[in-house]
Amino acid sequence: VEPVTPVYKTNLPKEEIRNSQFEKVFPLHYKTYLRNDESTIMTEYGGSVPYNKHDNVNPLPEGYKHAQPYLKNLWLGYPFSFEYRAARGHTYAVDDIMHIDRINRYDEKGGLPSTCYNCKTTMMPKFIEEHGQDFWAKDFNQFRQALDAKDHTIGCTNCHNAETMELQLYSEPLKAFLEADGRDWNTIPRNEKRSMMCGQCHVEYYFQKKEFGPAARPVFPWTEGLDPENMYTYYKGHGDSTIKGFEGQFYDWIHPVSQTPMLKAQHPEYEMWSNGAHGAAGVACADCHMSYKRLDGKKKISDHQWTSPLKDVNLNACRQCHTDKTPEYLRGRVVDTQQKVFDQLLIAQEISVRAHEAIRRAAEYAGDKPASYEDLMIEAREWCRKGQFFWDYVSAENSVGFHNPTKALDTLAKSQQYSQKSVEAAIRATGFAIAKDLDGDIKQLVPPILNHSRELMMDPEHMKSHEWFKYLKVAPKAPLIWDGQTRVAPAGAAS
Amino acid sequence: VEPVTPVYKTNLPKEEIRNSQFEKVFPLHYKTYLRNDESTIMTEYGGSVPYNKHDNVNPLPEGYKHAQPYLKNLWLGYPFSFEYRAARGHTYAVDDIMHIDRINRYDEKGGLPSTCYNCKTTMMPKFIEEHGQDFWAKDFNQFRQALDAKDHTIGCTNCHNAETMELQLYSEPLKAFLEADGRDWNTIPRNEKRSMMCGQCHVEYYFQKKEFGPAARPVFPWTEGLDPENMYTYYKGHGDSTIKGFEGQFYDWIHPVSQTPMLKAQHPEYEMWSNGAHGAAGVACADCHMSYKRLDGKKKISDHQWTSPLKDVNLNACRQCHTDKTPEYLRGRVVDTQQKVFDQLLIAQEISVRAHEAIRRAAEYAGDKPASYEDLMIEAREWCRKGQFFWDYVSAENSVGFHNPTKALDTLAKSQQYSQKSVEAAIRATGFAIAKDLDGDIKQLVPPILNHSRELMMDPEHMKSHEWFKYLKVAPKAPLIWDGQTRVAPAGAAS
Amino acid sequence: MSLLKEGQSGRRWQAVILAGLAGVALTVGAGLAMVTTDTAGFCGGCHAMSEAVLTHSQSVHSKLSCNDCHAPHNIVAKIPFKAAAGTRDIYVNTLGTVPDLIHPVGNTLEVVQANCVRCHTSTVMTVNMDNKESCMSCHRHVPHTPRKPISTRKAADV
Ligand code: HEC
Ligand code: HEC
Ligand code: HEC
Ligand code: HEC
Ligand code: HEC
Ligand code: HEC
Ligand code: HEC
Ligand code: HEC
Ligand code: HEC
Ligand code: HEC
Ligand code: HEC
Ligand code: HEC
Ligand code: HEC
Ligand code: HEC
Ligand SMILES: [Ca+2]
Ligand SMILES: [Ca+2]
Repeated sequence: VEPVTPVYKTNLPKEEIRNSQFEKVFPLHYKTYLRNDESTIMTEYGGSVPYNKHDNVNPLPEGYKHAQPYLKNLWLGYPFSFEYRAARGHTYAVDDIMHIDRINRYDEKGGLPSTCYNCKTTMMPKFIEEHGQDFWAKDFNQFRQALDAKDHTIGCTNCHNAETMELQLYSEPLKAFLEADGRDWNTIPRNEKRSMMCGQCHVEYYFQKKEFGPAARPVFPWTEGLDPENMYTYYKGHGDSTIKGFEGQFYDWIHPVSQTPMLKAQHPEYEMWSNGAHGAAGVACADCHMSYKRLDGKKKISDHQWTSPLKDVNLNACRQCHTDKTPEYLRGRVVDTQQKVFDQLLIAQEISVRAHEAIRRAAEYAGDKPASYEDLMIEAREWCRKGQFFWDYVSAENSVGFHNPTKALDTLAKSQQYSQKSVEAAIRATGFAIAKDLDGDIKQLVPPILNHSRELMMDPEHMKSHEWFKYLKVAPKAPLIWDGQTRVAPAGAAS
Repeated sequence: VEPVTPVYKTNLPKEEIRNSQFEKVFPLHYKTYLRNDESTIMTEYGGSVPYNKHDNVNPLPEGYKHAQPYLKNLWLGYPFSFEYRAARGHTYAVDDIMHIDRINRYDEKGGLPSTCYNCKTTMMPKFIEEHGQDFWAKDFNQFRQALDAKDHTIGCTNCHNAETMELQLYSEPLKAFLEADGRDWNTIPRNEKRSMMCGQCHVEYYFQKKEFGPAARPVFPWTEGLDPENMYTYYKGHGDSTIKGFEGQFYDWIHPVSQTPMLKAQHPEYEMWSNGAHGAAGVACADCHMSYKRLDGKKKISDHQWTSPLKDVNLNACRQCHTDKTPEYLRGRVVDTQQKVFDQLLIAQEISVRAHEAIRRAAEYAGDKPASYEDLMIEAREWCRKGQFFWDYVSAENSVGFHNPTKALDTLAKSQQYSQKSVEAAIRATGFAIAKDLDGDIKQLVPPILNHSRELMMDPEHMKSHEWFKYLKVAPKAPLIWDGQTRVAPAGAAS
Repeated sequence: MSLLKEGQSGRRWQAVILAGLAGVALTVGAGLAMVTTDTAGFCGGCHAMSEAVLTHSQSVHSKLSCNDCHAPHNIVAKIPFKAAAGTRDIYVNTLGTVPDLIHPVGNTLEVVQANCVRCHTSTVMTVNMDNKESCMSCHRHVPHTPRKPISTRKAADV
């Protein structure tokens, strides 16, 4: 016999999606839920301050010592190069997406599809009900004012049935995956559900191309498996590329410097965890991130503050299982692993930058070229794409390797090898002519881009501040239209 | 009730070192001890068949699918290039060292010091008693007939006091280290002793240079710490090198192809384990490799067959602690880790070969050289030395990473980076002239040396079979003098 | 960490005084009570003990009563031990704050360890039993299977 989660009768309507409505029914749970507002405590590698993840120069809250300086270089030409911050609590999800510079707030069109809403709000069932599968491809800005930043941010109904509080899927892409996989929610063991709730969002995804179904629908690239190699294989199909050597492949954007069709990995926590020491042993996300608390001193409830378990000095979450270990010991094990992973991450990142630079120089090389030049350039771009995706699988994952130390380190070693092969193929493509120019410290060769944003993109002076910016067009001046959910410029202000 | 620790009175004399004498006193233990003779069972990456560790071509018992083909290249000029096999049981230790081609059996002088005996026999106290600290530097062959292959192979008194069976150190280098570290054997907790018994031999060591104490005495390079970086720092001192750029550093031999002063790592099991998930948690070597058995159906005894715990289909050793897991699950976890580690090992190995080749070509380069040529060549050799040592730390360790998955993978990533830097420095030293020649598949550039031995070294034809052999001298023809412990040629037969 | 511990033991001391009478009544009342108060049924009557009861019921030792392990076997030592432990458990449960994580405290591990040895003497007397901190260093599953996924041993309280 296994313990069973209690079921409730909330007396709330089935369609209820406002978080506030659950406070009266579950005051204790709600109290822990509100603790997601905490956004100042840091741990060595994690924590809740939303600093800029590329800024290793400025102190908190703007930057942090363990930041990766080349993010803006690696994502150039893609919205992620404008702004990417460390995650904080679920209660900020709507607020943060409304302010993020990845979505264009200087234009009527945000430039990103409404797909983004899928993982930020309880509104999804309503959106889908109203717009059906056309919803995804609609412009993000169209719905800015459709939701309430607090009442509709990630909350109860993202995981629970409003009437009974049973665990329930709301996420369209996870539902679709399970269905295709022939799995029925009702027969999935409770222990797996305790992780799948998070697997609704903390996963790699992409926007579906219209050739394969509703345009811009979020899809999890999982049919080949959850490891980076599997996803890379998956992305060899499922696309509409007509680029020579990459026909039919999926890509998120073309890197303007190296003209490489790139992939962006996003928060593959579920995938990373799945075959690590804990995931394989059946230790669920909720075991560590929602461990039981007794708020009234008596009854256990699942802690609904989803944050780093290391914020707790006692590491109680861990010591439910590791009863024989001290908090200091356990913290030491985590940080030791993270340090190894982060150091390798920095190295992988640099080789990836070198790959783009090598391809750029090879593409611009005017001297004699070998007969195989075209093939070598395709090869260089393919390794560059692969090396960066493998780096990103670990970089975008939020545990800095702890969820799966061996997979993280193995993936980074591979990333380094692939990116190095890219550099070598590019050099080969010029008959070794550029070998010399490419040699040397990457920081000299390609300095990190420390500042970049949609606004700076409109500034011709800024656009002269880095060699790589010449592959971007200066954007036409435009006023800010959206400050979060508030329209600050009249309709039609943008050209 | 306090648990009562058994104490024994064996009625054997304190000086007893013959294994056979313990059979009557401990028949059950002796029975398990004799099982060390088992030498045919393999696991996926480990097991007890003493195949040639470079031979991935021939089937067992000569070779094995998971062998590293470049070992003879990487150790060229050093006895390890003649013969290096997978380890088997302790009962073979004397027999195997008597037959190994690392020691010259074609000359009165074995060419290696008697230091080797330190980890093969119970005879050491006697040897030291008779010869004092002069023992180490004496030639190995001088003692070939001094010991009995079975009665004096690794046995009871390597770990036990013959009168009381208390755990006891015999190993000179470990005693010396503990003393320098200010630790007293009697105050060391038993749990630590359960690993230190193995730490007497399953460790990295080197032959001391006479400037630092008795010549050829075995020393563990541990004063800076047990990680590869620490040992590398240690070896920057403690040597007598006069090579420019390496003054005062320790080296085991000079690689003839790249003229690099090299380090050889040997079986750092203790060091690898020490800060892994198990070692850090206090799980001792004996817990996994000597787990209790109940031979007479009731009482537990420590199993004295030291071998792979994976040979047991039930993985009982593991399941004393991981009771909730199936043998299949646990085996899967081990092999998954080992596969990742072994794949990275193969890659690190290849880059290391490329480094030697790059330095060779740079050294022979006749064209224009940059002003910094000499410095760059030193740099190339330093990275080559470091890259190969880091590779060897994992390669020579016998668990294929399982004893410490994160350290193993991290060390291999570093090895790859260092060796790559070596290649780059060598290329730089030629003003990039050799970049082109060095490009391409390493197997074409430098084929693996599949056959090599002291006997083949005497064969001028063989010595023409690989490009790299030209850096070795053909050895003068000489007859075999020693077949194990039997002299097969009269004294003076060798020139 | 240490601060917290102090706070807790402070409360416990209070507990012995405050709830002393109740405890004594419960634990040394009669011979019958002596047996009843050893059983899983009695211990499990308390909510805070439900996880331990559940995992115990799944273990090889399910036929044992809790106090076969958790109280000294020697009756002279057992009575005061039970009085103190029982009093504390009851006090904390009714008047105090049940901690998020219940850890063995005081001499619990020693008491349990002695009981292991008591039953299993013949199995263990041939090896060195001071080679680990306790039997549980190896027999980590005995009897509360702490490394099993939490959903197989815990749920929120209704
Ligand atoms: C064995 C415990 C454990 C499990 C199981 C686990 N995590 Fe974590 N998680 C951690 C630790 C420890 C960290 C690192 C926190 C830090 O560095 O401060 C972490 C970090 C994170 C972070 C980043 C938090 C931050 O502070 O930046 C996220 C997001 C996350 N985990 C989500 C998940 C998801 C989703 C799952 C399941 C698919 C999961 N975790 C499973 C222990 C766990
Ligand atoms: C499949 C689920 C999913 C989709 C689709 C998704 N996100 Fe997220 N998003 C997450 C998760 C999980 C996090 C927290 C982990 C992290 O930050 O890596 C997050 C974090 C964020 C953050 C805060 C940290 C940061 O990245 O700066 C912003 C802003 C954000 N997302 C914007 C977007 C936008 C814009 C889109 C659409 C292009 C989008 N999200 C699509 C799941 C998703
Ligand atoms: C991100 C997913 C998620 C969100 C959002 C969420 N929960 Fe939960 N909730 C869970 C999980 C997982 C469990 C554990 C279920 C189990 O173990 O069977 C749980 C359990 C519960 C329980 C059962 C008792 C307990 O404590 O385990 C209640 C009641 C509950 N949640 C209320 C709420 C309320 C109220 C909100 C909104 C304020 C909310 N939940 C938001 C994931 C979520
Ligand atoms: C509906 C989508 C969604 C679901 C479901 C979800 N998350 Fe999140 N999670 C997010 C987003 C988005 C953020 C980032 C919010 C931000 O930074 O504005 C986030 C942030 C986090 C953080 C970082 C908080 C911090 O303090 O730094 C953790 C940890 C986390 N989630 C864990 C979980 C766990 C565990 C589950 C399942 C029990 C889960 N999440 C379920 C979308 C989701
Ligand atoms: C529900 C049980 C459970 C929880 C909660 C849990 N662990 Fe574990 N932990 C395990 C299991 C199971 C293993 C695998 C080895 C084993 O079977 O003991 C493991 C292994 C480990 C290891 C060794 C493997 C590695 O990756 O290095 C570390 C370190 C570790 N856990 C730390 C933590 C920390 C830190 C936390 C809290 C953030 C935590 N654990 C939470 C059950 C758990
Ligand atoms: C947690 C269990 C565990 C501990 C502790 C442990 N080992 Fe191992 N050891 C293993 C496993 C598993 C293997 C891999 C065997 C295989 O691949 O077949 C192994 C392999 C080995 C091998 C190679 C055996 C072979 O078949 O090739 C040696 C030698 C060894 N260990 C010695 C040691 C020493 C010395 C220590 C302590 C310093 C130690 N081990 C600690 C489990 C352990
Ligand atoms: C500090 C202890 C130590 C010293 C000194 C030592 N060995 Fe070993 N030797 C070991 C251990 C431990 C193994 C088993 C693990 C392995 O094979 O890696 C081993 C294995 C061997 C083997 C069997 C496998 C193989 O390597 O082919 C031979 C032969 C051998 N040693 C010869 C020698 C010789 C010759 C010397 C002197 C140059 C020597 N040993 C010095 C500890 C030592
Ligand atoms: C390589 C080291 C080593 C060698 C060789 C060795 N032992 Fe042991 N022996 C140990 C260790 C470690 C223990 C466990 C001691 C403990 O836990 O306190 C042990 C324990 C014992 C015990 C105590 C009871 C038990 O089973 O734990 C006896 C008796 C014993 N060994 C006999 C022998 C005999 C007889 C031989 C020779 C045939 C021998 N040993 C060779 C390492 C060794
Ligand atoms: C006196 C030195 C010495 C000591 C002490 C020692 N070993 Fe060894 N061990 C060796 C040598 C040498 C070999 C290789 C013998 C051969 O291949 O001929 C070896 C081989 C092994 C093997 C490989 C056996 C196989 O089946 O492949 C294992 C496993 C092992 N030892 C474990 C241990 C453990 C565990 C301990 C401590 C309890 C220990 N050893 C103590 C020297 C030692
Ligand atoms: C160093 C590890 C270790 C320690 C400490 C240890 N044991 Fe064991 N124990 C084992 C192993 C391994 C076995 C399995 C022996 C077998 O079945 O061949 C075992 C077997 C047993 C068994 C028999 C199990 C069966 O299958 O029937 C009992 C009972 C037992 N131990 C009790 C104890 C007690 C009581 C203590 C503390 C005094 C203790 N053990 C300490 C490792 C340990
Ligand atoms: C004496 C106890 C003990 C023995 C014996 C033991 N383990 Fe462990 N194992 C642990 C501990 C302690 C951890 C660290 C995590 C934790 O605290 O649970 C661990 C962690 C692990 C992990 C997760 C960490 C990793 O490296 O991936 C695996 C897998 C594992 N053990 C497998 C094995 C196998 C296989 C064996 C037998 C060859 C074995 N263990 C023997 C106690 C033990
Ligand atoms: C076979 C011996 C044994 C029996 C029977 C037993 N326990 Fe335990 N108990 C232990 C051991 C051993 C520990 C310490 C576990 C540890 O170190 O993690 C413990 C710990 C505990 C703890 C502290 C919390 C924890 O999980 O560590 C509680 C509460 C507990 N037991 C209650 C009970 C109850 C109630 C019963 C009867 C239903 C019971 N025990 C039966 C051996 C036993
Ligand atoms: C009235 C409710 C109640 C009953 C009945 C009860 N317990 Fe407890 N027990 C608790 C509470 C509450 C705690 C937590 C105390 C703390 O940690 O401050 C606890 C803690 C424990 C602990 C961990 C602390 C320690 O002493 O090591 C053990 C073991 C334990 N109980 C065993 C038992 C056993 C055995 C019985 C039956 C004889 C029992 N309990 C009956 C409520 C109870
Ligand atoms: C009152 C007597 C008693 C006490 C106290 C006791 N045991 Fe047992 N134990 C038994 C009996 C009877 C069995 C056989 C159960 C069966 O096979 O049904 C057993 C079985 C075992 C086994 C083998 C079964 C398995 O799979 O693990 C181990 C190991 C063990 N006990 C360890 C311990 C440890 C450790 C303790 C202390 C924490 C302990 N025992 C306390 C009576 C006891
Ligand atoms: Ca993606
Ligand atoms: Ca060495």
